Amino acid sequence: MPTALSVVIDALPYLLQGSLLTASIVVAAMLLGLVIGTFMAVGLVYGNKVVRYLLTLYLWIFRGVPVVVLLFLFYFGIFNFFGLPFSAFTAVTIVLGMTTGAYQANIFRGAILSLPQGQFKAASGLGMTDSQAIRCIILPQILRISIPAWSNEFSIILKDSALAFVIGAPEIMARTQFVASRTYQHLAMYITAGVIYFFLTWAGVMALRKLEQHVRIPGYSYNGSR
Amino acid sequence: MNDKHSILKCTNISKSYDDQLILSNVSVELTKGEIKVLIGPSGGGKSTLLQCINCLVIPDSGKIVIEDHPIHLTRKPDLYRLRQQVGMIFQDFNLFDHLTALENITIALCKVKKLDKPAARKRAQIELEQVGLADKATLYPAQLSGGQKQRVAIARALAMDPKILLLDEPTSALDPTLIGEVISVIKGLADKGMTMIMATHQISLINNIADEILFMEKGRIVEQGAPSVLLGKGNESRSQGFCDKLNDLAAVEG
Amino acid sequence: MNDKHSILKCTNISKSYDDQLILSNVSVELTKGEIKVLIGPSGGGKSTLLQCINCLVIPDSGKIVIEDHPIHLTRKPDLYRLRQQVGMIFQDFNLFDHLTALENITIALCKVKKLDKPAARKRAQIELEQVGLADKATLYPAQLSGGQKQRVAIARALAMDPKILLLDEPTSALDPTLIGEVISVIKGLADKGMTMIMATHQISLINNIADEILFMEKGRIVEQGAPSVLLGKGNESRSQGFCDKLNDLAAVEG
Amino acid sequence: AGKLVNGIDANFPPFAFIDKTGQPSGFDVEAMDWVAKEIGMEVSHQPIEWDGIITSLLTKKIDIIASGMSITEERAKKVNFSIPYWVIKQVMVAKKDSSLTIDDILNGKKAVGVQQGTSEAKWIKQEAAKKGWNLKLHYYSSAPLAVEDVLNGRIDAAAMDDAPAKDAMGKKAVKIVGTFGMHDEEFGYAVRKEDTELLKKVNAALEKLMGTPEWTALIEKYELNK
Amino acid sequence: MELSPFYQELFTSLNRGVIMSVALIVPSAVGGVLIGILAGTVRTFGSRIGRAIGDGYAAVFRGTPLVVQLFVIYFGLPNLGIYFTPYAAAVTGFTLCSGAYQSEYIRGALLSIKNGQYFGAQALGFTTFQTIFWIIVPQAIRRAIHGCGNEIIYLIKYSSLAFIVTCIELTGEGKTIATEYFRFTEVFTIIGIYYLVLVSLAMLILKKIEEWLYIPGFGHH
Ligand SMILES: Nc1ncnc2c1ncn2[C@@H]1O[C@H](COP(=O)(O)OP(=O)(O)OP(=O)(O)O)[C@@H](O)[C@H]1O
Ligand SMILES: Nc1ncnc2c1ncn2[C@@H]1O[C@H](COP(=O)(O)OP(=O)(O)OP(=O)(O)O)[C@@H](O)[C@H]1O
Ligand SMILES: [Mg+2]
Ligand SMILES: [Mg+2]
Repeated sequence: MPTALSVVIDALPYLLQGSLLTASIVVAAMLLGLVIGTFMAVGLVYGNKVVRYLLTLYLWIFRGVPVVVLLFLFYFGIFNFFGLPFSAFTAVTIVLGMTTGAYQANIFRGAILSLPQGQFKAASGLGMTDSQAIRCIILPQILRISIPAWSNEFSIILKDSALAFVIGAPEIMARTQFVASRTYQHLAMYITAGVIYFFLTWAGVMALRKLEQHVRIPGYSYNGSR
Repeated sequence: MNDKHSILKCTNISKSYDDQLILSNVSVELTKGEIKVLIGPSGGGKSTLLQCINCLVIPDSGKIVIEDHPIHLTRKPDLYRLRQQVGMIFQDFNLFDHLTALENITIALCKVKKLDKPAARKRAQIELEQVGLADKATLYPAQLSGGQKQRVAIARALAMDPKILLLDEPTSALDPTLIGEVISVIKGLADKGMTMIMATHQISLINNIADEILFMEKGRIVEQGAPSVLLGKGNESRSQGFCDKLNDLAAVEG
Repeated sequence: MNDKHSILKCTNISKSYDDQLILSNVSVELTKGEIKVLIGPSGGGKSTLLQCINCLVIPDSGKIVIEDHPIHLTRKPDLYRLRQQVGMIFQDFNLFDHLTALENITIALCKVKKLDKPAARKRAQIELEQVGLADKATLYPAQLSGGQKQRVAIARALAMDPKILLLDEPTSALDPTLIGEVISVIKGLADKGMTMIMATHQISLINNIADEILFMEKGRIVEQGAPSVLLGKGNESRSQGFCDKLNDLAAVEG
Repeated sequence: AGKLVNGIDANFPPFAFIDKTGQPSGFDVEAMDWVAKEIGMEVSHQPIEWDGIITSLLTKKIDIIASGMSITEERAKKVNFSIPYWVIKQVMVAKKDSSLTIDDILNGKKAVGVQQGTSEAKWIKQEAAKKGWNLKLHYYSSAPLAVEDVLNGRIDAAAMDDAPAKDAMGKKAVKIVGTFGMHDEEFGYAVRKEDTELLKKVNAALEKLMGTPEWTALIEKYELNK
Repeated sequence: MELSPFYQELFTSLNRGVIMSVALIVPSAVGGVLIGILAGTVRTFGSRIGRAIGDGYAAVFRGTPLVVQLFVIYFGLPNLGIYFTPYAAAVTGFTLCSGAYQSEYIRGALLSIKNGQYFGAQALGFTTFQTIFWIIVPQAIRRAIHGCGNEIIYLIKYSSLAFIVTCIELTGEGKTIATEYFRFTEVFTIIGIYYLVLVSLAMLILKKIEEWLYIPGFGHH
């Protein structure tokens, strides 16, 4: 009977391959979410009634429905219906991106609302158009403020990416189960997966810390970075 | 140039928020080089009026004509053009917190006036020198004192070559020890003939530079006249109580 | 009671932050009913000194004696006792934002003085009346004007029956139109014989109630004396430039 | 030559699992390789979450399921099955040193683990109600986890297919107590209803394979008859 | 209206599952908030050791997937002689994980309280503990309420992971039916609607709590 340790050591390269898949899903989904979230936040704050109503509906659905369900609906339902030939990887990335986009929109909206109104007024007062004011004055400030909340979102999506296997993209968690089912070393394998996730989270959070310090401006004491 | 010809003419400006009338049929006219001061109790509508003049708040009705060009209140490009010609200074400065003093000035020059970077920097440097802050160009707003922030805000507005300057209580967020520097910059502008309309209760500004005082209460201009008249001893009008208080405060300060 | 006997005695207070000496060997003594005013340029250490007196900032060295009881700077209970006897008013009020005006006063009475609820409410009501805010008892800080907030802060400090009141620029965060009400409350306290030490540049306070002015610069008291002497025309000392500026400002205000 | 994608449940050793090198492996995988070769097609094996496996087949993400799937009426409404290739018995598994008999387990107020959603889970529940067995059912997300809890002592026995039970015996201190009266089940390959051509070829190849010595060798290799 | 046997069975199971879900979510949400407040406060104001412990707790429970945490609690701890029932294991795991996230929101909120509030209380003679407990925390909770609400909504959706520890709730019941009939798409769509209702309900309750805690000057813009 192989020992727990030898099983873990044997499985490590296989799991680490999976973490590459996990990492690329997370990075792609977070970036997609960033784009969606930014546009949505601007729409939610500055848009007209119809835009705000539609975006709120989007927020409600994507925050209210579990990601597994969304994944099923999009991968087997909507993408299929429109004949979109997305691979499992693309599909997961899009669904996770759209989900985190909703959460990020909420984060950014909060940040925009927390900016003093004067910032927008001052920009308008100088003759900037609304879109110039948003691009040059509002977004650079709120993206900075949002980094800590964004890092929370990152660690959540990192773990949500395990759902990729539901549609056949075997990332860390799925691989962990495969090895455990074959070797019956469940506990050791799950702990190993936990450690890998822990380091992935840690690496991401540290990178964001660095970014946060890099773009820091005197006079802000952003939460969570004393 | 005909100095008596009005540079800005606002007629019958009205504005309400949630059924509450904040401004009712207010008219203001400015000729080149003229300086008007708005005074009156808190909530009287001074800030709202100033923001209506450059359409940061769009009036519900009324007409705005700048240098004989009427402004369409519903046409965005018209508003952008208006705001380029009317500079504004806020009570709490509203510098862009993520940009240095210099960048605060260049960003509008680049984006709005479409200057190229070097030209914008040159112009910004000149304006900073004018307000005595050439050496603070690379500091962020959080690293400046209140008086310095307000002076950057003034430099930023002036860099756009405005025809008119609106000032909304430019000194009231400042420590008593910092007010002096801002007052002297404003006085300098007055000396150079800048057309201005400002809300302030700073007696020294009112006494020394105002051509006319407008007393606002409950959304109307209830009284207007030269400082000597309104603040004079014999004034028996509606604004009397308020003006007495202003005079008292000045006396206490002395 | 012997009025000449000192009620508070701080000796050789020093404090540095990150190797930077902010206060160096500052000594202050107060007798009952005495009022001292701290003036001086920004960053001179006025706020730090006031906060050292009630140990909000623990001095690196020095001695504090209140009513002949020396305070052990390292013993928490001693500090809590000291702070109960020394009230403090801050520039930006520091009212508890989640409590109403009344609760702001009762919470300290209940938690620190261990009064029961009804007794605390009664006392708080009395203090609010004293500062003319009996009708605002149920409002939250966000619903009060600056002047009203500062008056609640004063009432809150007074409810603790302090022996001494420390005031750190109590009017400088207020709009010019709101300063008056706070000044008159402070003057009222002076008339009643409250012992106070305050940092302020409000000329009317300095001229009318100060027994002595302490001029602070770079962490030291470089000059002290009666207002008439320090602010008088013939003053040729180190503080001259600053006092002239204060006088100028007052003149400008007139 | 056409290409076939075979969807497998890689948590089902010895029929389908991921081997040490990270490659799909198992009795069904090797058999399918032989069948594909026989009908002149290339086959790849795609591990996929069991929950989504039939939907994946129907939406053409995969073309065939050769992965220990029992032929049931419900499934047959959606897909077509090949000829049965294996008969599976349902057994009870208990600790190696346990002295429990099948009767003890069914009528001795024992705790019994099953994988949720399986046919044995449904059958035991129905029969227990009919015959008045007083056992208590615990539902697990996979059979190996039920075995894990047999060892932990939370449950007294686990009901499962005999093949994975034998697999577990080789790796953990458990034994098979015996069958408990449930009807046998048959495994078959599943294909889409419209792929009648494919089904014909697969059936022919499968029939041929079952007559060759390779088939017995495979059974030997994966210890299905031990 | 007569439902087909499939739907009859489905809805009976889902209704049973939703009760279990609520039984899991409510104590975990409440426990998570309480632990979050405690851990967040310790992580901000605690002693060096307290902070280290709090930060370690938050790092582990935010850094590892909930599945792994549940697995270790349920299948791992028996190795140490600690046996949790499925329900207890699920609630423990959810509470600890949620508490870690909540502590982060609370910490952020605590840091956003201006230190003037702290000084104001100290100057009146409050002890440090009194200051934190009576002045700082009540304000921070009001600031953090949006974040905490988000976390509770996440918790509702994560509660489906209870199936790992054999605790069968909404998703688990649905999956059982779905595997029996192999009708995943329909079942999951209906489960999605159940969750949407649960989440909307939670949002409603959170809004009520928010209104109940509302004080002029906090939260609302
Ligand atoms: N965005 C808004 N929505 C609703 N009411 C508003 C808004 N802005 C201003 N008001 C109201 O309009 C009135 C006039 O406000 P305004 O700021 O113009 O007064 P003010 O004369 O500048 O007072 P102050 O001296 O305090 O600055 C006030 O009663 C204020 O409450
Ligand atoms: N917590 C701190 N850490 C480091 N330096 C500090 C701290 N608090 C105050 N200082 C420094 O101590 C010096 C004195 O500050 P203080 O606030 O006492 O001056 P002040 O005389 O009250 O000035 P002002 O008139 O601007 O209030 C300043 O240089 C300030 O930067
Ligand atoms: Mg105003
Ligand atoms: Mg100070």
